[in-house]
Amino acid sequence: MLGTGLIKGLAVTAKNLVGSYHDPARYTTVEYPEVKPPLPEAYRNFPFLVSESADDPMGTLRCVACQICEKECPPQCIYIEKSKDKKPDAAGKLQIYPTVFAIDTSVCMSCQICVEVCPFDSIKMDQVYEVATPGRYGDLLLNREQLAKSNAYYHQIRPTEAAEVDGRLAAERKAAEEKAKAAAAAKAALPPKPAAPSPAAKLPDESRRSPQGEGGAAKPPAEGAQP
Amino acid sequence: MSLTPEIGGAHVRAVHDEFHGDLLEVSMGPHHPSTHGVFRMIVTLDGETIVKLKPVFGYLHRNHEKLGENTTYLASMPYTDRLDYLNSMSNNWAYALAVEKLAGLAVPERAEYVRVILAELTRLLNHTCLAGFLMQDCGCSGTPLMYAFREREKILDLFESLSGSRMMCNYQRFGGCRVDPPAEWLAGAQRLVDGYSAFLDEFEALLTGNEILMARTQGVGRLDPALAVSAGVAGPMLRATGVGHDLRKVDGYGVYPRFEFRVPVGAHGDTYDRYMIRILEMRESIRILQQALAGLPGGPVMDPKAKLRGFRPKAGEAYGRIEGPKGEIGFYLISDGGPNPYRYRVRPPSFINLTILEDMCLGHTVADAVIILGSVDIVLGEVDR
Amino acid sequence: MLFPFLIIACLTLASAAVAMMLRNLIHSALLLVLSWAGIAAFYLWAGAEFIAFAQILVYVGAISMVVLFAVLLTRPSRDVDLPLPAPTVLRIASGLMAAAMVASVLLTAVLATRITGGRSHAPNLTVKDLGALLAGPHAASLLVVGVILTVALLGAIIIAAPAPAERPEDQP
Amino acid sequence: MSPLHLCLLLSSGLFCIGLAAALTRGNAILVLLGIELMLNAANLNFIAFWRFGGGPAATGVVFVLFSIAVAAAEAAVGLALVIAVYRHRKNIRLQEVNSLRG
Amino acid sequence: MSAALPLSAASGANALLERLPVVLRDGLLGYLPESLRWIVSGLITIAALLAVFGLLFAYLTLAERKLLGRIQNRPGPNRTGWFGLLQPFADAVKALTKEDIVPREADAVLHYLAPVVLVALSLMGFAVLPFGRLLVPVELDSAVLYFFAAGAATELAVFMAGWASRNKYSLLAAMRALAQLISYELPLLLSFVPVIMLAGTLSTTEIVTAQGGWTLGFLPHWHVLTPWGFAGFVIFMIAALAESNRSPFDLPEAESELIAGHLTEYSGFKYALFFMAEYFGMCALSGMAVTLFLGGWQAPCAFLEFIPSYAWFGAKLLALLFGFIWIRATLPRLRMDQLTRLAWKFLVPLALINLGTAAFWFLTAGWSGPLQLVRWAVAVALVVVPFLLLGRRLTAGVAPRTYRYAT
Repeated sequence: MLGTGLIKGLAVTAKNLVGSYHDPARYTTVEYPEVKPPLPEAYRNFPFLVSESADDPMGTLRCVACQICEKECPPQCIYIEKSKDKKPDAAGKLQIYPTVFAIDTSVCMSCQICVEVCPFDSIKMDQVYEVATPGRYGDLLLNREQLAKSNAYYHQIRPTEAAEVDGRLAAERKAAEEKAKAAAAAKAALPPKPAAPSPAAKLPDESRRSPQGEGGAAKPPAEGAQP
Repeated sequence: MSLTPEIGGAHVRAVHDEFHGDLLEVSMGPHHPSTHGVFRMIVTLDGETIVKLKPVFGYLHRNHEKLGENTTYLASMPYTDRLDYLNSMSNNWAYALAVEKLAGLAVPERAEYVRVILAELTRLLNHTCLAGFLMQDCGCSGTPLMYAFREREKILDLFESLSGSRMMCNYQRFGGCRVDPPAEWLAGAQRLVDGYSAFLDEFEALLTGNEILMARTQGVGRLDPALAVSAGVAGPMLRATGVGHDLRKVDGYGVYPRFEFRVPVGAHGDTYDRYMIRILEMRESIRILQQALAGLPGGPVMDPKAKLRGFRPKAGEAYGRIEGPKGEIGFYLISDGGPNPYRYRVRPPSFINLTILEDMCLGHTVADAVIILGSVDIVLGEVDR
Repeated sequence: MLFPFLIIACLTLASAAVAMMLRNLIHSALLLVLSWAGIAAFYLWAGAEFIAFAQILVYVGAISMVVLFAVLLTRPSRDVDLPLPAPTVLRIASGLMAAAMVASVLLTAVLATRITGGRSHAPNLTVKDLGALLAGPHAASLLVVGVILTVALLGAIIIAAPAPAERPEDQP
Repeated sequence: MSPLHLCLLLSSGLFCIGLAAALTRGNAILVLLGIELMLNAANLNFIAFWRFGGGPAATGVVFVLFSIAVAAAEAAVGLALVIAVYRHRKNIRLQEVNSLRG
Repeated sequence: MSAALPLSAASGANALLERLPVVLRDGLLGYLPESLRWIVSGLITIAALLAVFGLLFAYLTLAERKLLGRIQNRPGPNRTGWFGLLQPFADAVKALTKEDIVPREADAVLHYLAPVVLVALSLMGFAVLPFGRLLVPVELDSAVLYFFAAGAATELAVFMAGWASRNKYSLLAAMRALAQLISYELPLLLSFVPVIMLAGTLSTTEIVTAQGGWTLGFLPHWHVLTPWGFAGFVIFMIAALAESNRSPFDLPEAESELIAGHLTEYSGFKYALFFMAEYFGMCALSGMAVTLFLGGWQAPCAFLEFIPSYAWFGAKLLALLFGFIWIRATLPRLRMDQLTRLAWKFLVPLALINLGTAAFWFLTAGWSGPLQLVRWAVAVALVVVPFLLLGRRLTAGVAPRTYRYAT
């Protein structure tokens, strides 16, 4: 009969009209600036650089400027300059560090490929989303200082993933130490020679301070090429 | 004294035609509420009847294929998200399938199941959105669209909690999936799938039996099966014409042969059939999802042999295709052994489906053209690439 | 009493005159609608309420629509729109002359007539009275008018409808 | 001058405008509109005589009602003719529609 | 000015409330010299109408957005003021301060005149609506005819707007508006002819009085509660939807097809005027429907008569307006040819048959007892059977389908 379909439709809208007042499954609006929906742990937006310590972010960057992420980045928004000198990393091993590490967030598409290809767990995805700035170019080009965030922050935004990463790093470090010990033992068995690993390697991560790190932080970051 | 009525003016150019009287040429788009993006139809009207329709596209061209040839295999993956930005999971799969064929990678069983789950969720998402958009084009003041978006939001939340992004998922990898879906995610997916039939019932109660909708869509934009096949039309549009071609059955890629599902086909090939086929496909998708979620095996989701860095497949060519929500989405790759593909080519379903727009629109009115375009289901990101 | 009449008369005459002189057909039609509305206002002034509203309903509401529709449907194309042939000037002159002659005759007749025994108040004519008149003494005419309207409607549809073979589903 | 005189002047004015338009304008629609105007002028007279004349009957009003109805019919048929002619000749100038040859 | 009807069943307090608007007006007029009273009285009526319906318009826009929002499971405007109650005023400020753009090619005069004419015409209808027992702005002998004469002219303004914009979409919209008016004027007028036959008058007050009284004290004698009245009411409301360009008949401003139709080239305050006219037209037609079919200001039950009559009118008006919004939120739009077909092949024949049904109803008014049942059965059949037959013809070739599955 003509009209049954129309009446059925009207019934559905009436049901929704009433339902929106008492049924949270129907009324799904979140009034955003006042209420912020919880982010899932996997949520990703823009990368950041992990530093071991919040007090000395520049000195404790995990990044060793290997430039893999720069090569793999699909929109080519990462710009890295390697340091000429080396400084000890968290494990105490002397490493190259980035003097310039800049990400153009106006180009970055948060694809997470830099994170996946990084062999050092030094770049991770952030969860910021209120990132408006008044400037179109300069303000969106984040340099090393702006990108560096502490491991504690990483733990805060992604507890499970960060714990897993820390565990893996600790295991790697332990393995390296065992290896070093074994090597040292082997060396001790062989003709004596001064031991290569520095004693700093045994210090806990967070307490690590490096004069070179301080110096590195003082260096002004080079601004990337502007469009 | 000339008595010419000054009708029209500069904006209205009357085209005189000996047989059709005065024709009016209207440029619908690129900024028009119902062209689904920056798409333009140059329509020649006799009264309100379309006598000629010329689609103009390319406003969103982004050099997708050339980009793919100049970046590594992996770096193209996030770009495939942006082809058809509603269906990033399916696009990812099609591309991953092509690369896996090229490099001869195996995919663990669990990853195959996860891929099926995500692809079918994507199909639900796409068809739900399309139904909403189509109803909006019919003039439904936003209500069906809002209901569709309410459900779509739930699927997007699932995608976000799994892949980290709502639409640009970038989830599939060569040889598996990036993240293993945790148990609570699977429970959430199960809840969604269980509740989806109820939503579909309500959506159909709102509209499917609606006399106005049936009058608006039945017999409008009829597509001949022979023309559809010769034009390469695929997906729900092809099935609406009565051709039961579904790559999930034809190719049986992934683990689809293990699931029991049916392929609905239409008989008229008109807009109503295209709408209904999508609704029915959603119901079949729910069946597949139930089976896949129930039968999800354990194990890794990544082929241990697959590597991310320094990925160089051996020289050769491969074409990977899947049944995307909009039709056959395929990627054709030629490798010369380097880190980049030598040739990278997309078979975009909405672009190919769009090519027969004029054939469907001729003889119908402007109002029909809008819903015919809506029923083709295009995403301009994929059409223009 | 006379002041509203003068305003109505000026409005009606002016809009009718301008409407007939304009080149733009749409403007003509719209001004003519104004003139028709002025005539309706005259009816109101004269106390024929029902006729006034009928005038608006039929002329402003219906005939004007049909006229506008006809204007839009008969847009001449630019490329076949040739200038009018020469005899037109002669035609216009003779037409105006004829109109002027009729006008002079009418004016003389009106001005020369002496009117006696007019009433000063509008006769009270309710809709009920009018209905009684239509259904009583004028019932036959009412039927005839009904037939005329029906025939005219059918005729108009048949005349304006395109040949069925051409476009079967064309309906305005 | 009595009000009836004024009404009659108004109606003769309208009638002459309509006549002039019907005679001079070449466009069929305008000619039709001129004729409508003349009809209206006549209606105006009926009402004027009903209102200011001496007669007791309301025949004038009834006649105007019929006249309006007939005018509507006339407009419908006339404009239908115009459209038919236009469809045939792509033109509605009366000078050129002077033959029945089509 | 006002109908001097006896307040028969009204108690003292009721009479005071009932008379309050009139008492206020007369009190104000008492301070004025005799010569000015008639004009000030008119001005007060106009001001009151404008104030009431202006506010109603403002909050109707808000209510529409809120209801649409709730139907679509979202809150609707809720930022400006408490629950968004200041939203209409914010919108007004926005409309007033926006740039008024007139296209270079447009016919400037008509482009300007169209919204003004439209608002003026759409306001005219309110003059004859009986808002309450004592609240009738203008008593006219042929009020209903006046109302529809004023309403018929509005589409002319829509045409002016569409044509003057010199925009192709606007022009198409103008053509659609004309076709729509021509199609729906007829069923609209035919649908209430039985009401006029019954009341024997074109006066709105008398039509309302004709629907007074109750059977058993709670069954009102509204026309909508008779078979022919119900059919007439439905036809009237469908035609009213089309006349006020509301969904599902909003073809002239079909957003997904013609951008905004005749409004495409309007901005700022002129756009707001169109909006205003649409709502005024909606209110006026709903008010007329209340008057013709829903018993006007009559209370539904005898014991509810203590509530002032204008409150009942307002309540019925709001209920109908809610219906307009509800329908808008639900239904898709018709196509032009379907719209005309619906009018000519469905509504007009139905309205004509309804005339016969009404005639049968009047002729059998004397039947009682079991004959009363026969009377109802025949009248209902006379309404339902043509509806079913014509409906089947209208929806011929359109039906839900079943689908097969490929293996």
